[in-house]
Amino acid sequence: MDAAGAAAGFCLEDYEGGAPRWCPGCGDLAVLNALQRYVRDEQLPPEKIAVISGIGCSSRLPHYVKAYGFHGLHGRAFPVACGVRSRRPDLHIFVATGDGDCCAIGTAHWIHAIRYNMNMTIMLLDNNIYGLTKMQSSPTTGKGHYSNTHPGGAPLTPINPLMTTLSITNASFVAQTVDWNPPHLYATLAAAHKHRGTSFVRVLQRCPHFMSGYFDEMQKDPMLVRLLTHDKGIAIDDAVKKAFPNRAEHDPSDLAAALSFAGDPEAHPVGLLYSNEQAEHYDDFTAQGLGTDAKAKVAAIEKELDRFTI
Amino acid sequence: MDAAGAAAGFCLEDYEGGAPRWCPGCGDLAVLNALQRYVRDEQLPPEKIAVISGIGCSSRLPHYVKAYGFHGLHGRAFPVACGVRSRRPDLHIFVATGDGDCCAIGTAHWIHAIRYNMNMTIMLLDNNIYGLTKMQSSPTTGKGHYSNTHPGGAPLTPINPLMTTLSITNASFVAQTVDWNPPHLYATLAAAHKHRGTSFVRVLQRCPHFMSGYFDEMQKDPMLVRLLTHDKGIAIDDAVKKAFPNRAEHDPSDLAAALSFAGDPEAHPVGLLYSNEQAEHYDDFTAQGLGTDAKAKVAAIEKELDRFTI
Amino acid sequence: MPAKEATEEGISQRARLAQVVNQHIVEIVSDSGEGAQTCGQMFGTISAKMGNGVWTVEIIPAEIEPPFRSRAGASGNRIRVGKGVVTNMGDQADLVVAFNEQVLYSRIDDNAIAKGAHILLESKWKEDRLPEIRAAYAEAMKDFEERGFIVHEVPMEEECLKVVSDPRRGKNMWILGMLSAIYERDVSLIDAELERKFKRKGKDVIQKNVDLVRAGYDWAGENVDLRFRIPVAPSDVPMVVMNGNTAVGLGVMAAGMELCSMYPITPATSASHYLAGSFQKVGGVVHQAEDEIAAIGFALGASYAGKTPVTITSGPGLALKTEFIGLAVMAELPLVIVDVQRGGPSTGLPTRVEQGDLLAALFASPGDAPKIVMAPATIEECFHFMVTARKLAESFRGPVMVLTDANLATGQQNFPRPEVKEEWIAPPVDQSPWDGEVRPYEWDETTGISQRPVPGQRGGNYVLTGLAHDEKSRVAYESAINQRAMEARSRKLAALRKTLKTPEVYGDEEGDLLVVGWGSTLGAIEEAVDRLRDEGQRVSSVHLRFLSPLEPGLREIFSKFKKVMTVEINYSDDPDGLGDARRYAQLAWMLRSETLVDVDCWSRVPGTPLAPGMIVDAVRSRLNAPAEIKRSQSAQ
Amino acid sequence: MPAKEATEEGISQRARLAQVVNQHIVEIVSDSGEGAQTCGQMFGTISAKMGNGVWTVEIIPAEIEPPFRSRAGASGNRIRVGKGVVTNMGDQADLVVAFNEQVLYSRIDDNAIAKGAHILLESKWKEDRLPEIRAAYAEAMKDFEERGFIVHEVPMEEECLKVVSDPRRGKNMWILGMLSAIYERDVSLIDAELERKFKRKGKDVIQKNVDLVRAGYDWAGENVDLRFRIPVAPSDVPMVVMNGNTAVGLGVMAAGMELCSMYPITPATSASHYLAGSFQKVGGVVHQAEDEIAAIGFALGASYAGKTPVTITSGPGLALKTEFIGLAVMAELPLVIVDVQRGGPSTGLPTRVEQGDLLAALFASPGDAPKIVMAPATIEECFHFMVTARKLAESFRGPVMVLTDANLATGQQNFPRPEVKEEWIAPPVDQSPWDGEVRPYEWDETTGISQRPVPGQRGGNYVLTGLAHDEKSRVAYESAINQRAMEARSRKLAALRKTLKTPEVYGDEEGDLLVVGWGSTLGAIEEAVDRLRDEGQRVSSVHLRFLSPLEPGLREIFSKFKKVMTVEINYSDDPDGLGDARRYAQLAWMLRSETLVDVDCWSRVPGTPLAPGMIVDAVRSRLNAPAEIKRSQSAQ
Ligand SMILES: Cc1ncc(C[n+]2csc(CCOP(=O)(O)OP(=O)(O)O)c2C)c(N)n1
Ligand SMILES: Cc1ncc(C[n+]2csc(CCOP(=O)(O)OP(=O)(O)O)c2C)c(N)n1
Ligand code: SF4
Ligand code: SF4
Ligand SMILES: [Mg+2]
Ligand SMILES: [Mg+2]
Repeated sequence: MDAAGAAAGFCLEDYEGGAPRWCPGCGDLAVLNALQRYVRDEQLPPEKIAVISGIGCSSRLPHYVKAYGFHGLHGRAFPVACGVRSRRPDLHIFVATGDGDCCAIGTAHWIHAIRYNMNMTIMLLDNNIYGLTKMQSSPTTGKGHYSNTHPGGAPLTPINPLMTTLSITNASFVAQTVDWNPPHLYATLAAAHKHRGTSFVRVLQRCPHFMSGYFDEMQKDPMLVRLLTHDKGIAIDDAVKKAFPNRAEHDPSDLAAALSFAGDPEAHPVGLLYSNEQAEHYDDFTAQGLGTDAKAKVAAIEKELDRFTI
Repeated sequence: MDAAGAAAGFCLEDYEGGAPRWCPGCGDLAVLNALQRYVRDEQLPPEKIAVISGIGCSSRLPHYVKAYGFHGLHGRAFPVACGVRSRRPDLHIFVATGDGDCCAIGTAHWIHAIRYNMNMTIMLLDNNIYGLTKMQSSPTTGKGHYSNTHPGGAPLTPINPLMTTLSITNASFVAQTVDWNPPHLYATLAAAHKHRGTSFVRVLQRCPHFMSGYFDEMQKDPMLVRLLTHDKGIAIDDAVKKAFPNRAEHDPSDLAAALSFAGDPEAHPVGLLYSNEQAEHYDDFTAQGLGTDAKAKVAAIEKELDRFTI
Repeated sequence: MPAKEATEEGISQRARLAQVVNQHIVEIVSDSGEGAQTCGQMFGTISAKMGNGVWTVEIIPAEIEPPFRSRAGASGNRIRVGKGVVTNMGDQADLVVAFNEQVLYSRIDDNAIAKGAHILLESKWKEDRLPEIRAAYAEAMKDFEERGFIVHEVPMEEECLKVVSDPRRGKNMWILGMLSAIYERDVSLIDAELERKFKRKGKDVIQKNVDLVRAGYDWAGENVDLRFRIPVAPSDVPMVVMNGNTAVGLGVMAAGMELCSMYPITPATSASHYLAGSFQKVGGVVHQAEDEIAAIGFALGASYAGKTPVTITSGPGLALKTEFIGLAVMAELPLVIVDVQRGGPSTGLPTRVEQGDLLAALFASPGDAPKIVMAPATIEECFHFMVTARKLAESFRGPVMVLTDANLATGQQNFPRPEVKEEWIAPPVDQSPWDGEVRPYEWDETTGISQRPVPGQRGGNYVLTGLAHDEKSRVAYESAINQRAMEARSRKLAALRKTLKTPEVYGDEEGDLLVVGWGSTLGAIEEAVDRLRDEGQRVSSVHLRFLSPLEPGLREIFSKFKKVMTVEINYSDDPDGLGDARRYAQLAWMLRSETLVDVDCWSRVPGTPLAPGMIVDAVRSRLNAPAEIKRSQSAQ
Repeated sequence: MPAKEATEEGISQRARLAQVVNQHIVEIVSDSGEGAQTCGQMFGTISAKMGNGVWTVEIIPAEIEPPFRSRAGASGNRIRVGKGVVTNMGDQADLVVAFNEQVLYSRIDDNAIAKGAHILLESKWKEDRLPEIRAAYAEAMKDFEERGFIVHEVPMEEECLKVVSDPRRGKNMWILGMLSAIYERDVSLIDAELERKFKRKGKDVIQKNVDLVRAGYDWAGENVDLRFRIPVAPSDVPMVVMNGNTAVGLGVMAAGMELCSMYPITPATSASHYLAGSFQKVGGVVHQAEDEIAAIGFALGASYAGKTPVTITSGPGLALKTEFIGLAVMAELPLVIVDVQRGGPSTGLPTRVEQGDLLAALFASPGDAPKIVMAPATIEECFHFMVTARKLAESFRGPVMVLTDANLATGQQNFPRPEVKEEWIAPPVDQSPWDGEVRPYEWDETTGISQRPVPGQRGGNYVLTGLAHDEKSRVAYESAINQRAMEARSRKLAALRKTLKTPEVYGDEEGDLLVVGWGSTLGAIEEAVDRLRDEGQRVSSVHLRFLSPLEPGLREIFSKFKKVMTVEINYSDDPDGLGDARRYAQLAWMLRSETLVDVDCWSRVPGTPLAPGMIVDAVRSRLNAPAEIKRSQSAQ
């Protein structure tokens, strides 16, 4: 694929920003790579890409993509992305967020961004911890797990971002993948980008620095992960199939089944849980009147002024 | 019941604060009345009651209850209530919030309060509109409905607060009732208060001032409402039964069924959707060490200081 | 039509009695929902049409539907009508129409009614079926007399019933008619207004209202002896009349902005309501966000993408936007923020006026976050400042705060119709290739200004960040880079200040006392100055529109006066007894630092606009105060 | 043991060479994760134990795991060791241990190393298998020489390999041993420290570390000719050593607070980490909220319920708490807010020091929101101010802001062990019946103070609200009530101010120049004043702990100096060329307004603490500056 991409115009380097400054082995790197390869394969013009993030290790991602980027405030990537989208239907918007960024401080915006269903791809890099601030519990940290804010162990069972996302009216694309399976990661991002609306992709992401070995069990015991397959789902090849022997056929238009896979305590679902092309797009509302020229505007304002003229 | 209550000590008047200043016919009044009757019937000492709210018409409720009250900031009733609870297991906490207060600006706290599952009763007075600020759309306003911010009609299908609440790990009590059926309202508040943990009660609440006739159809066409019945559910008498001819038996420990009732586009569920006594209580964590006396504290601090003494 | 003839005759007869006044203040108060507000607004509009200056103030109850016949429930309008331009709400009312005696008490409590004022009071309560109401009415009548009001009992309901069956829905129009007779208003103008207002509701509704107006007019023609004539001077340029929130909304459109991203909050929301209804016609959209943080975040997203937006809010909402405002300064994102100030702190007095957010506007964001802060002083300026604000936000690349307040927001005034210019409209987003040589923060050495690439511009890509960064927007931790970047952002204010003019002094350029004001108090302050000068006092005033940077030359101006004091609608300790512990009003505090002049202040937080008379009294008492003991001091 | 004997002999020989110095600055820098920080901290601790004053500063890389051998990656510690009390990080380092030459460059870039400093450099790179590394090393060696450093090549890894198999996990202890020889530290103290530190990890780990320390000590004994002797003066009172965040955490406990409600943010979080580990032992709990708004809301809930809590944050978090802080002022809820200031604006420099939040602390909340703001100047004060803050929050019934900064937060210093008193501990929540006669906001006429009922107190029930309210906490819209309530809240600051003492001048009470500072700069400023006075300059300083209300008597103090200037770690325009457009440093700006003295300022935002030498230079240049043209001016 690399060769093909290069021949067509933009090559991988055209999407490479500053040298990534993540720890060795950090799962964020896999996501960055998949994203760069995908946009190269799709030959998206770099100037038409906006990568938007909050604050966190994961939110450093825009700095490493050679494109327009917005590395904003902790928890606030979604409103910014929605605002960019509101008057710019021409841009490709990718959002990088962390489990603290999205599921703690960003909760309100997460819920509402899903509801708005504006065209963008959300990548939740969920390492189950606060990385950048050095190992505090996040809402997805496992119960009893040691952290700097909970040296006695996190007191609560983690929230389930998939279930909560699925529960939001207008959710239109909900998928899960893992950083340690690049082909599935790539295929998931591809499907997400091609979907019109807000695609929510949760990536289980390893943080070797603070959560060393945390996902080992999942990587070792294939029964802990369940690959969801369907011809309306994420495209998978044999290698992916082989990596996930525990598989289930799941029609992504079935919300009830999606909720039950998402909530299954036995196995983490990987694949497309839900997709709905019919969901409403708030960008249809916000893009109204785009391109009205100055003359037309002045004329309309004059009419408005007439209403107040005495 | 009134007579019995009065004989026992506290009478209704002992719970009556300032004269309610809601519009005539406002559904908030029914909730206030049910609450006052319930605490009177239970003979809860007024000084042991804390009624906490955000900002909105509905959030004026604490002013009308003669008890301790906290009429705080828009969207922020939940953290305040959790904070009160954190070190005061002895208080009875009731939270009054509106659909804007809870489901818009308060979204993050709503999600996390449900997760904390601290002992309190939440009353979401959902009139599907911003009342106090004069008729702007809320996240629960019906699609296409006229409002001052959406004179062309609200652009999106409303969110479903029941489904979203149900989707949160650790949700422990989720019910819905309507302001126009006082016995069911009362019974629901009673069950909610008796449940240990966070009880989330959504009250469909009429706002005659800005949403005149909005719930008429539901009131008229009995098929639009479905009463959930179960002996682990909300206690109902014959009058309630009669008012809701469309009924379904629903075991509140069945989350999947709860989700499907909550999401059913045909009929609004009324009754107890979900209850789980096993959910973890974050107040068990926050109340640690309560009552440690000054001597013990000083001794422990001295030990801490030893660690830094050179 | 005999009725009409009778009317005209009655009028012409009584017209001879008309007392000529330069201005009059009329209030109409009712229970909430009885329509006093509409009545008052229309009275203001037709007065403006006839060529009077007007200023209207809403009288808003605290609750949506307060109990009827209650002091807390007073709802209505105050209309000040004058010979020339009217710049403020004035002092006490000269004439009040009250739907019941209790709502009148609310105005009496607020000290809003002049001794000797004419009170036109609904008389039906006299014969109410409830004895307590009859008693309350009778008692009030006695009390009103003792207070020196001239009460005219008016059988409003009775008269309306002759025209319509439900008098609660028509009394206001009947009163409008009555007032038109008393003030010699041209009723045909009312017809036109009604035509326009009820166009959608159909002919019958229009006719019913016309009839009510006529009935009130006729009744007054025959039964009321009062006549006031306020000389008119029809304008030779087209005039508009509107409130400040509408002016802001229109200004947003005239600036060519295309997005208003907001969350509802009183008293700002009505600006968004206006925009929500009209913005689409000019290709714009209102986004109601899930909260204020999301509102400004969304706005900044649009700004980053090339469309400078506006976000409109009030105190509590501003507090929530604090963090994002810091980002807008740091990352240099153009944005217009309108803060319609209300009573604070915290939830405070949501519907009432205050000028309490000045220091928060300047300093709320942690770290050094220099930004432009402006305050329109009139409703007309509410419009024009939006056009300026968008331009400044873009040329100086950052947030511009525009501070209005509840007084401007809900007050109505007439002013010359703006001539909208095509060059006011923001140009389309530049999508031409970017000159790769130009760095995204290539700060000009002296002005700190740099050019901004916009997504879509090939070769312009950069990663915006709120972290400390260099000219390439690369995260940087080096001391020198941080110092340089902070300096660049600060320089922009100095650069703007260079372009600002020294403000003009109203009155003589030297004297005993200079009043300094900002924002909505302009009219009241200048009227107070006029009155004081008429008394022979050597008083002048100066009014600031730019608060950050401050307009230049203030020290010079101040040096020509024995005493300088600000007049503001915010809290300050009165001087007595507190010595150095005294806390100053917000502008006063800034000006002391800026000029090192011992600027005094008089400020109040009544929740109402300041009346010129209050200012006159305050200035007079400071003029008479013994020389200050505390003197300004320079280092030795 | 022959090894030990050899060591002692070596030492006694070389001890004769020891150079006696009053203070020395040592830096240890490595790639992140190599343990230079632990090494430095232990070196500081044992120095303190021996009776030296110490001040340690963390050298923190920007990333969690930056690339190795990179300038951005320098991680480590600076330890200033002195004869008496050491109050600040000092100027340039005298001796540096570097794990590679690249991290050293990071310190050179920061201008942190003195010309003539001794550099003890890991020599293994000389023979690295990668030619580019060998080249870089060789080049650096040449360069270091040119820069005037005295480089000692040390085969650290090689020597460690003699003791352990993985030298990356032991080099730091070996270096600690080496430094102990050079500075004549008592190695048995290290043993004790290791014992304590690795208690949980077991004997083997302890022994391995002991061996490494001994090996380094011995090696230096035989191979390094440097010996520095810093006279010790063991304290006769028990001493503690800790950083400011730990001191805050301990102070929270000593104040008897039971709840820390927080959201993680650098550089504040480590205070919560400390508390999370220790709070349960004193019956307290740390709540990690979903965001900063929830954190302060939760805290205020607990406060309302009778338990005054603390919330700890930094700039961006403070911005989010703005609205709730306004409520705490309005509803008079006791709360301690610690803001550990970092570089701003916006996300800024998260790990670095700044004093940029002063004006935000005072003015961020819209409306008039008077609150108490204090700033500890030492790590010891970080502890004690928490006790004071809780008391003030309760007696003055409102939020108390405590401003520390990244310098205090992560710096370590030794100070007398506090004697914790039972009366510091907050009493249990009062649950006795409430005297129904006392209103919940019965504001004292002169102090504005009122008594607060707490849920559970029979008869005390009231409904707290952020709306304007009367003494009964009833929502009120009347002008007079609003004015009165605002006055009451304002009076509390005046009342507190009356109890404050005039700050003491450091140095003579009159002179040519007075430096005014606040917060963490105390030590550096006073050291600079000492040096300037030693030069014969007539310079003094004064340091403020209370910023709101300001301590009294400043005008008096300032009047005795020809020039007054603040020294702050925040942004201000330098005076040159800007004229009146110059923007002042935050305290300077406040003091100008407060005193009307033409207070000048010198401030910088290097992201590092200010070194005394920088201050000396700045003051010197201001002393030499031509007389200011702009003079303070009084109104005529
Ligand atoms: C308003 C605000 N609060 C807190 C912080 C500090 N902070 C930065 S990143 C972060 C959490 C990071 O966790 P996560 O979102 O899971 O990202 P990760 O580093 O794990 O990728 C926090 C609390 C901040 N920068 N701004
Ligand atoms: C921070 C902040 N933003 C906005 C407001 C204005 N505000 C007050 S109540 C309200 C919405 C009320 O709607 P809801 O919560 O549904 O309550 P209701 O009045 O319908 O009962 C808003 C937007 C505010 N007080 N504070
Ligand atoms: S701390 Fe964890 S998440 Fe952050 S860069 Fe390192 S490995 Fe990745
Ligand atoms: S506006 Fe609606 S919700 Fe508010 S008090 Fe009136 S009826 Fe009730
Ligand atoms: Mg994370
Ligand atoms: Mg509502």
